[in-house]
Amino acid sequence: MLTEADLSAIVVTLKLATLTTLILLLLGTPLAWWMSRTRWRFKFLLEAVIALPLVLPPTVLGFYLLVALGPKGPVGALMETLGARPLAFTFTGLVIGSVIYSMPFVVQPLQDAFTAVGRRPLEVAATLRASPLDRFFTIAIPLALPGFFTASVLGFAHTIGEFGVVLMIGGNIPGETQVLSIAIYDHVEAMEYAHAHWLSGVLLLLSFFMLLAVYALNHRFRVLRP
Amino acid sequence: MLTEADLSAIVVTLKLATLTTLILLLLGTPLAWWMSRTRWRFKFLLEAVIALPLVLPPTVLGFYLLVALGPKGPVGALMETLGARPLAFTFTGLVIGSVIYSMPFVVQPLQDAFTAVGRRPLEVAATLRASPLDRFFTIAIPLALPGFFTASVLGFAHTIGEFGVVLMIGGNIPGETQVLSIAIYDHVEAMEYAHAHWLSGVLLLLSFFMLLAVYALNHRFRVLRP
Amino acid sequence: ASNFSGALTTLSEHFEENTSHKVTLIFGSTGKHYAQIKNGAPFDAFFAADIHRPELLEKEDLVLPGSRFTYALGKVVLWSPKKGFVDSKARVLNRAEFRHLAIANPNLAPYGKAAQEVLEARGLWKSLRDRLVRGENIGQAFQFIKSGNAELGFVAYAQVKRPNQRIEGSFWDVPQALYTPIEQQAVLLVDSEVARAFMLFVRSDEALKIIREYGYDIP
Amino acid sequence: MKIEARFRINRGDFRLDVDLNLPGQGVTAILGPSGSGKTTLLRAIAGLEHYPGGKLKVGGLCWQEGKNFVPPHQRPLAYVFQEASLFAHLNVHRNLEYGLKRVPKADHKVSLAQAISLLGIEHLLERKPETLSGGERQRVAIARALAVSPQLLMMDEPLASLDIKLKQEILPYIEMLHQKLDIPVIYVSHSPDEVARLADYLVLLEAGRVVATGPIHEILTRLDLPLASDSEAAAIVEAFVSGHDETYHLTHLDFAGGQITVTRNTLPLGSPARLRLGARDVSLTLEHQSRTSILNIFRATVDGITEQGNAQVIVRLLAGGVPILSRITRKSADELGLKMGKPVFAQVKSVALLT
Amino acid sequence: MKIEARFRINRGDFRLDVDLNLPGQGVTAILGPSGSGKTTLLRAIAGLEHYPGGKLKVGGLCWQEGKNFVPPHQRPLAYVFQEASLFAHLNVHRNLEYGLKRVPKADHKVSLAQAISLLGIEHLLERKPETLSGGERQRVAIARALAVSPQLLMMDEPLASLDIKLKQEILPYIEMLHQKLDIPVIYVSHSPDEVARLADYLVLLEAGRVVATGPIHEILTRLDLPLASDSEAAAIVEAFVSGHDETYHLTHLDFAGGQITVTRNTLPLGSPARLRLGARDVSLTLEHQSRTSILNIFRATVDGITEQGNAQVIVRLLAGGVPILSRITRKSADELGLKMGKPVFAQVKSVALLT
Ligand SMILES: Nc1ncnc2c1ncn2[C@@H]1O[C@H](COP(=O)(O)OP(=O)(O)OP(=O)(O)O)[C@@H](O)[C@H]1O
Ligand SMILES: Nc1ncnc2c1ncn2[C@@H]1O[C@H](COP(=O)(O)OP(=O)(O)OP(=O)(O)O)[C@@H](O)[C@H]1O
Ligand SMILES: [Mg+2]
Ligand SMILES: [Mg+2]
Repeated sequence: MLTEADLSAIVVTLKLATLTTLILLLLGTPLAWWMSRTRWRFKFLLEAVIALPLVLPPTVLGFYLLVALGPKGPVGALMETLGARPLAFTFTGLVIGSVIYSMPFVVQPLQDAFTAVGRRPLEVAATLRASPLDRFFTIAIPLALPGFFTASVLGFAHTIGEFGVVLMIGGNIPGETQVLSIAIYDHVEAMEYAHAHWLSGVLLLLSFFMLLAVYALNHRFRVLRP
Repeated sequence: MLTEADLSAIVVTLKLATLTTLILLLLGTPLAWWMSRTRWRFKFLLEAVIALPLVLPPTVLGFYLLVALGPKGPVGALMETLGARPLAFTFTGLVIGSVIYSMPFVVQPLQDAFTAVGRRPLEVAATLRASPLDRFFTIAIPLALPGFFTASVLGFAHTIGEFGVVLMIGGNIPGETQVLSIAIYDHVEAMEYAHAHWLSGVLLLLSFFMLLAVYALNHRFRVLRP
Repeated sequence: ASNFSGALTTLSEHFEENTSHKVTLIFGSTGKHYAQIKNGAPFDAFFAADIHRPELLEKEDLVLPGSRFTYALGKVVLWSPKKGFVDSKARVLNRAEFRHLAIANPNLAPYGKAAQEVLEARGLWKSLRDRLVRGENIGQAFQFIKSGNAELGFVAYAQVKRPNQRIEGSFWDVPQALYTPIEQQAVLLVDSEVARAFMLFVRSDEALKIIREYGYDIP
Repeated sequence: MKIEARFRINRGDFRLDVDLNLPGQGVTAILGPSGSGKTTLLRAIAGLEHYPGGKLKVGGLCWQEGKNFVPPHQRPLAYVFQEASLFAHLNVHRNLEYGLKRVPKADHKVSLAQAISLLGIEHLLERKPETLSGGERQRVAIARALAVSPQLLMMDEPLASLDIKLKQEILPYIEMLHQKLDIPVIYVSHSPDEVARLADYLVLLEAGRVVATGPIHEILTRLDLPLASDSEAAAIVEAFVSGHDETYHLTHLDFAGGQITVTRNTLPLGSPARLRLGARDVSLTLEHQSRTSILNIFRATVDGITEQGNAQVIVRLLAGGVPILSRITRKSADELGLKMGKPVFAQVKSVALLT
Repeated sequence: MKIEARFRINRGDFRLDVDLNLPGQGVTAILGPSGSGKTTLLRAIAGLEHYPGGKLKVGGLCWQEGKNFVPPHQRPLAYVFQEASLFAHLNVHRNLEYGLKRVPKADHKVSLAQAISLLGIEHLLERKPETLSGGERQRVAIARALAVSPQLLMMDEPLASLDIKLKQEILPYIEMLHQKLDIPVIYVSHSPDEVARLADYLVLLEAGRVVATGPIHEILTRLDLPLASDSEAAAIVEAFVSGHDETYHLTHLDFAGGQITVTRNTLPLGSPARLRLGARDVSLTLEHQSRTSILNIFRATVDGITEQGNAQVIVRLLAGGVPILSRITRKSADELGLKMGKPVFAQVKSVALLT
């Protein structure tokens, strides 16, 4: 029922969403942590900048990224001088675009969760010999788990549904940058509605079960507060 | 510098984003509250359903909404029997589409924030004669303010940048359903890059200052935890 | 051009059968592809929905000189899925007994431009303005109508005419005189054997027959 | 007015099973070791948790029975929680007002200003809770609870984090509450000291079961209960003012067994008063001694003796029929030849006036 | 070993200004009313807050001076917080292990099993903190702090929410800690009682300033300090075991002023011991009395008298040069004709052995 192209789109999509989410968590966690602790006066500037990519229509953001990553753009030119492959129309390029686009969905919930942890548990851990890094991993992160969960779900789902940026800087190349969302879009555009419905159904079911699993799991890890 | 069409697109965009955010907060708050309190076994099913619209590419979601709202779709048919105007290509339709699409960005952070409030403050309020509704408004909401803030920023910014759904069910009617994101997109597609840059710049600046104001304000309202 | 996707798919299938070469088709809007090609997209050939973009690329030295040619002429129809709604003179336009008329965005899509010209020619462009709903491309205009949200609209003949099938509903075959011909042009972007072969194939009699079956005129 | 409470509560391994009949006035203390179910009981009474099958009647009104369950905010009570419970988003003043604003003006009996000054928190009104010290937080919580003019005041170890001086200022106020305003108080405490000072009625809890319950003066002097063996064991004696000594600033009080002298107070002649006689403050002699700093000496007969450890005994005495306790060494008991019915002189070093 | 601490801290209106020299062994108690800066001082010592300009040396090591600031996790201390502080995501057992796992095996001196059984929390090990009662939480927090085998133990009112019985079990263990393991303890308390029982050294704090500091037996009996007027005022007396009375299960101890008899203990003959003599337990007579339940009677001379209120006086006595306190009524003082240098007999009703 699923064509080879569909299958490869599914694989690319899952790869992209997983990788993007992981990178977002890796980048977003220290950033959110720092923002939840700092008393830096101009923090709000940074917060606004992080939220900014959100307001651009994805295709337009994609366009600017394309220009930036293209051989004439600043990043592309830099890559060229370094002798690296240009990033546009590559999977790597997609990942970069998705990361930028989904950043606020990950950073904001994490920052809120870290703020809700409060100072006390970390102070207690400090008096129990835990170094800052140690208490970050053994106290702050476990207590902020609900935030990580929200961040991952929003980041992952948003990347799966993401479309404009990916279409623009990915170039819709099957097996490399054609993701499921674009494949469905193509079918709709080509008026192959049956195929589009079918693919949407697959995507929805797949996502639904993944979300189910994640949410069911999540209930185990919620920390109760009195 | 801004054409009349641009201005009207800005107005429609702000109206749409504001209205969508308000509706989302109105709907999302009780929903998130209920989900943060209930011990219903199948809550995770509902949670997954709410997050689901996220994974569909916006244009495809828009397509399905279009079908649903059309005279042959369930919603459209219902509207017809009720003698109401069909919703496609109307501002109201846009709002509905945006609300569905941005729902998880609002519900998830709110639910996390409500969970973090814990039971204790509400119990205390109950012994101080506050009815459930009273303590919801005077205790739960103020203590969950950071979550409201995150929810509003994500919901608002996401609606501003939103594009696929709006394009699909809006029909790009100037003054009614043409939003800024579509206007910029059109300029890019039409290779009117200068105009696109200019509009993007306006959108970014506008959003940046709004975000700045909101973030700066937010610092006043954060509740400190020991 | 996404409107040509059905025809192009069939073409490439025939080509692959004949030559055992593999063709990868990437559909998208002409504007997007133009931007991508300018920024280094790894495409071999470009089938646009208009003349404008291929010409621009030629000016910018991004195409193989002399490879530009018109592969199909688009035809515009005014279509409604309702039987008898559109008659052969399209009087429905003047009676204006509809809420929404779907067209493609005239700024972006040649079919939209053509629709505008038709309406202008009939002196209705101003009066119908409030009822126009505009799709990003001709595909969306078609979806507006197909889903019943717009009662009728200007679409590509290729969209309503499927090979070996009758057209559903009612339509007005817009006289060519009312709009500038929609020339769809293609260019080669790299000098490759296979790409050349494909371009040659597209111009073969076998291909032209297919293109015609999909509802296009041929140059 | 009376409080009837019957609860069967299971939480994990712990099981609370109580059937209580508490007086509807005065201070009822709930005393029990850590984990014995004191907080659980209080929460059930406040309605913070709904345990089906429970029954609760307060002053004729039914708060819980069968399907009937009055939600906590409709129960006219106040609750001082065991742990910090200020609203983090409100400053002290708005914390204090929170309950006050929700009570009809007609029901206001306790003045907020008075509560504030009593608890010494005037200078904290504009502060946010996170800047307060532990004791300051608790004081604000007490004032906030008082401000709702409750018809039943419940306090879960409210004074644990306060210093003695503050305690001594707050305790009389709590007593006053139930005396002047007739507000019954349910008071959880670990401290037999505090309890003896404050309570009229006592519930002894252990591992979820009621070990003893009754008026405080009965419970305190029962040799079969752990209270009499406590290092802070004491007897409560009801007396009345029989005279004041202006020179030495003393007040004499008479009870059935004799006279007791305490620091001068302002009670009018003839008014009733409660006295606390600590077991370790009562020594026994066979003869009436003079030339001693001990002012309070009266006759008593031995009514019971129980050993406390190997070295000490608790002697229950009757002085004019009133039970009092004395803790002395077994050696002294032997030397004095104490036995049931033997007449002795009780010397009381210090007496606390409770009223 | 010594602890030198100098801090100047401003927080809003509050100002803490201390310059302390604390002994590096034994228990140092910090006593002061609510809001006097006790917690602030402890947090500064633990390094939980970095107040620039402060100076802190512990046992020769510099923890803070100028730019030098050792972060809290590198200070070999343990801290029992004033308020609940268990990790909500870990069960009791993993809470207890948390610090333990982070201390090198070689430094383990306190056995976790022992701490667990002492605090009576064996049955709670698998539980999550939110299911514990207030006292249970605090006990787990104490055990967790002990388990890191600290070189300095800081406790912020750790026993406030515990009942007397538990307190009496835990206190000796804390004493043992500093005696056997030579772990100095800094102990914040409101309770002069607890302090007298536990502390060797005392810091009296008031509104952010040190009112008095010194060895406990000196501070407690100074008539110019508020402690001597406290209702729990007491003197600490150093004595040594001079004999055991097997029949009555008693132990006799000699000090410079005479003999004191307490409940039998297991101390060998000749070993030193500390005794607590509560001011209200000491009565005065002019003649040596017999046929009394009071065993401890010895000669003393009046060394000072100060009034407490209108009715009572605090008499400072010297018994063989050792200062002790007696609280009696002004009337008795007059009747006995007490004045500086007058010889009297001190009768001590009950004595607590602290060692
Ligand atoms: N941010 C602040 N602004 C103003 N005052 C503050 C701030 N933080 C603390 N204080 C004050 O500092 C004083 C000392 O607080 P600290 O917690 O050290 O008291 P404490 O002696 O531990 O009292 P308690 O016995 O009640 O716990 C308190 O009066 C408190 O109100
Ligand atoms: N969810 C639970 N699972 C198992 N045991 C529980 C649970 N919740 C409470 N308990 C137990 O119930 C008992 C009673 O708790 P409660 O809080 O009423 O004690 P308490 O008398 O107030 O003690 P404290 O003086 O320490 O505050 C405790 O032993 C506690 O461990
Ligand atoms: Mg409790
Ligand atoms: Mg404190």
